[in-house]
Amino acid sequence: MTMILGLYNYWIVIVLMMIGFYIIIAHGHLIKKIIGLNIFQTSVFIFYISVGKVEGATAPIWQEGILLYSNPLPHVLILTAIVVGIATTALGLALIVRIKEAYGSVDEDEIQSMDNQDVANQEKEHQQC
Amino acid sequence: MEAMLSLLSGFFLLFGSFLCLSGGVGILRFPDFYTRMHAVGVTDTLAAAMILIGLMLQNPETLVIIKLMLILLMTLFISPAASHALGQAAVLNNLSPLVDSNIKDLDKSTASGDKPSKS
Amino acid sequence: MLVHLPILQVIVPLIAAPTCLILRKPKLVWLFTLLASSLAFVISILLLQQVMLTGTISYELGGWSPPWGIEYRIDKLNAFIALIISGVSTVVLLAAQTSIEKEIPQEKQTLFYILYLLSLTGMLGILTTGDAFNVFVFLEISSLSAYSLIALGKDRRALWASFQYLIMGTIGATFILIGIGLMYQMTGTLNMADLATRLPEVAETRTITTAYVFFIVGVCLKLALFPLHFWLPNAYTYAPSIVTAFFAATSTKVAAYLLIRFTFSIFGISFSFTTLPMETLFLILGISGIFIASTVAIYQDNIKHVFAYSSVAQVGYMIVGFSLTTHAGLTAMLLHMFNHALMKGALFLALAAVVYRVGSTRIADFQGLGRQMPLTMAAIVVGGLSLIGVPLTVGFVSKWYLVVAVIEKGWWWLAGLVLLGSLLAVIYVWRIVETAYFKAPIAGRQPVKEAPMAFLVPVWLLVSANVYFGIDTRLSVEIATAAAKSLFGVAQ
Amino acid sequence: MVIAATLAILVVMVLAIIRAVAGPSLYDRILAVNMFGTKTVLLISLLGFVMGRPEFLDIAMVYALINFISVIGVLRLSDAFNSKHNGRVANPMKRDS
Amino acid sequence: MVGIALAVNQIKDMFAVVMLAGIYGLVSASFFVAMDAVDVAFTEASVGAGISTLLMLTTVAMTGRTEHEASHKPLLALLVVTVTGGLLIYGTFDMPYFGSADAPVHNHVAPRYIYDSMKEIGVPNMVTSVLASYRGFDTFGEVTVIFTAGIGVLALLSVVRRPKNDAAVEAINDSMHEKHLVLRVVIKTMIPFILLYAFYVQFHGDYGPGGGFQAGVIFAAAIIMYALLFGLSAARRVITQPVVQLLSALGVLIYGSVGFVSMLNGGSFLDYSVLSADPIAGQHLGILLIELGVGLTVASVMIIIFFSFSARSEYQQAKKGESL
Repeated sequence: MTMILGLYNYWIVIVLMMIGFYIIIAHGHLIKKIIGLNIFQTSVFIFYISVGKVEGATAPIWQEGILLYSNPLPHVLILTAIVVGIATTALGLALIVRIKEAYGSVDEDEIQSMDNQDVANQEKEHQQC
Repeated sequence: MEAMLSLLSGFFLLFGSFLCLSGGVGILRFPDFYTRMHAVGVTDTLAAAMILIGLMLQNPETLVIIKLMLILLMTLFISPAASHALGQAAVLNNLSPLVDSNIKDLDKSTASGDKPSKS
Repeated sequence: MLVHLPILQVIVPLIAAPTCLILRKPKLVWLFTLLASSLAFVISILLLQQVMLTGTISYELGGWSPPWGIEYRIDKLNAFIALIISGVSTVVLLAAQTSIEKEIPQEKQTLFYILYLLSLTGMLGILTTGDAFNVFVFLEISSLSAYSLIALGKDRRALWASFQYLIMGTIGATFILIGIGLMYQMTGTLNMADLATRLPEVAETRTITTAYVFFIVGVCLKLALFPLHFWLPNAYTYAPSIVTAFFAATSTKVAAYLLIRFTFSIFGISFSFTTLPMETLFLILGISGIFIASTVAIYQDNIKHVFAYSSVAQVGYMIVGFSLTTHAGLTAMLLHMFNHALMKGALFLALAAVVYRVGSTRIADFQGLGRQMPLTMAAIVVGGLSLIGVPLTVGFVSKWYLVVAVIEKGWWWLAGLVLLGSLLAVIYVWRIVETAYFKAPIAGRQPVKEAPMAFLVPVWLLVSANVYFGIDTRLSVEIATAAAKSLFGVAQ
Repeated sequence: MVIAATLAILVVMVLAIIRAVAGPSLYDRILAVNMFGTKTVLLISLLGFVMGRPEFLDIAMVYALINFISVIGVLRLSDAFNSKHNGRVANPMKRDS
Repeated sequence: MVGIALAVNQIKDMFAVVMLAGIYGLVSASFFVAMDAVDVAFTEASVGAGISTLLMLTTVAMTGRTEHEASHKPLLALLVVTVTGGLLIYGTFDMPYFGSADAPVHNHVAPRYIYDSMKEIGVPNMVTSVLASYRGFDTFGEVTVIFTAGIGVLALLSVVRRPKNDAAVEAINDSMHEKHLVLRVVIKTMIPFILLYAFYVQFHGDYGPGGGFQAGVIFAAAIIMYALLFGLSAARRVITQPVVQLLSALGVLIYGSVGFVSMLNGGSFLDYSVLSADPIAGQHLGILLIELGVGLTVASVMIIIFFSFSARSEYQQAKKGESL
């Protein structure tokens, strides 16, 4: 019982992570993949922050009379990680925009089949010459 | 004085919560977009104001009160503007309100507002 | 300034990158990039010298002693790999200007060099840092720039390849982040040396096992170890040629470094290989990587694809060396990292020259190139021989050490398999040689000229390095042995 | 009292999420998101008082701001979207205004 | 949150999904507040719920709204996910319990940050002192990451602007004016305050939540808001592309040069104590400068990213207009 109470927070985080992860793998829509990635990463952030929490403590901003603070280090790490996350998201979305322009689709399977088409076309071209 | 303040603050907070809840019920239970927007738009601003005032009366430091005032001001600016923009956008995109004759139309209109694209 | 060398190693290219944005003129930026990269190369030479003489160097960033502050920790292993990477980067850059001018539109060239520098920064940062979270940050710098560099390729498939790489890479990085988080949770520290001392206390816990697994899976995604290699072939094939040459020679090395660093110096051998059956798993993956990737390589029509799959196979060789968990095996792995960088750098750079002249790397377009571009094709042949492992090339040296290490362990069958893998390499290299030398040029095509000097010089620099280190093995072997020894020294 | 208000707001947030998930039209969702945003602002302010560190109202302010920006963004972009995909098909209301 | 995530999984309309993702960001930010991580909540609110939602919306608007039915079987994906999740759950069993104060995390490195940072750095916000000083190099890396992203997006999306397109775009903007009159007025009044607030966040980061990154985002948000309502070209007139690029480079350079100066003063890289005779004053100066660098880079990169996206979308529209 104590174990459940002590760890339930982590379990929820893990469930979230896995949903995000599932979205990344299972969905063909590229933007959805990026959103899944976001959810996945955010859940990892939540995990880190949970690690830094101390029961009964308060935010790590020094104030007269408060003795117990939560651990600031995970916060710092996650600040950095959030920035990394937004950077990745922005880049991924930029890629999606270009993919849409080039392929006219944002669906994984369609793009894949078009790719194979490309290869086949090249072969044909080559055989002609 | 102290008791008076806390009583007042409690009153404001409760009233704010009540408004909030009624807005929440409204957004969930009302039949179409415009009525829902009405429910939210009306209660939201006032609820926020009530709760913020209630917090101000909790007697914190000056800086905190100033910040609360700022938030209040911002809500007063933002909420109506957002509601306005939202309603306007809905009208401009032909989302028709639910009048009792056109229950059927509702499906159509929501479909037009929510139409999946072909590309 | 000598004290500051570890940090300068990373900071020089990092600061150079935004400066490029101010300089703007592509030609100027190229010179500047070249300068920064060669400076990094010089620094890495100096560092290696220093490390060989005095042992591990530690540099405290911000003046805070570890584990509170971030520490830079240079030992023989990472000094060695930093040398490889900055060296290859400099040589590749020599050819960059000519190649880029043709492959990338004018207004994006400056951005290209900036991204290139940032990517170099990221890799060097991963190598030199002694802090687990810092690894993640620099990993992201190098990968983000890598995604954009790959997407600059002309073909639209470059975009798709880059996107796939982005998804895979980010999953990998997030896994690494989870691994680091779990380690941090159990030990309360992020400093690598500190982690190494504090981990054994909690090594028995399930959490640490999970941390290790996540970290390794993340790294293997980046490493393109066999079942996780899907992103690599397309990314290498459709990226601008220079980028391919740079990444093929460097990026897997960095991931391999992370694998070694975390397995040996942080988790420790006893944990990695006795608590978990990692070596068997790696052995199986390595061997299957060699065979499957080589076989696939044989059936490819695009030479860039061929060599990309061969890269996956070469990663397999490294992993085999790694999984032996002996000193000799590790030496072989390090040597192979060094040698593979040399040969793949040379090969892909030569391909860049072909792209410059012919505009394609399909195997059919190679017909008759043996006579039209003799020097370039000769370079490809030497590189290919090295890939096979013919004596007098570097490929032979590392294969030799690998086989010796395997036999030392008494696994004769494995030695046989390694040699068999080389036979597969013979087949795909031979296909290229055959088309280039023994088939008549395509009728009706304008005869192409030999590649310009800007390509030939760096290509032949790398090729001669291939031959030189194949004959005079003292330097590379000495360093690799010392690095391997120091790793086992730390671990035991 | 503060805690009671917090609870009430939490309940409302759940209601808003239900509406956001259920839709049906795009504007319903935007409305729900907007409402959710304002409620979050209030929640954060209240949380500051619950935890006894009311200095953190800065965050609430940022929320209010960001919420507004995202609503504007959604509207603006959904407009662009609709006009793009409904093409130049006559849209009388739009012409009038 | 689980509910939202599941809904994201199910719903096919991308607009709805993006908005739910925005809510997800808000919820997680509230969670961060409850977990005492105010700085993180600050950032997550402005990034997860604000900027990234906006970017996603722009992308959705450019790529279309619906998702096709998944054709391939998600069984394999489910398997992978279950294995990973199972492994993670397995890993949790030996974890120290949530919130317990005697976990190793709280006893090894952290106490120095908590109890000595006031003495050593003199900044009440421990997150700021760890971020900017103890682990200042990580933050340098972070700035570089964001700079990389800016350059990457620029490399991917930048378009050569043709004057012909401008006219068409201008026309669209004019038609917008009447429609958005109310919003325009509201926003025009608000923008100065938002900018002021951004500066407050920037320089108050030592004492409360906030700092360069958050301030940069807020600053960028104000500009983005302006661009949304007054059209891109109007915003571009206020802040031109070369200037933003220059500023983003400048931010990184400021950060780097602080490091170099401390190196020249005899300390190691980013050792602020040597910047001034009094170490504490030196730390203050250093933190101030690097936060400035962070703020500059973040704001300008966010603006670059957003401008690139919307310029691309205008470019697409103009192209479509030509072809019609």
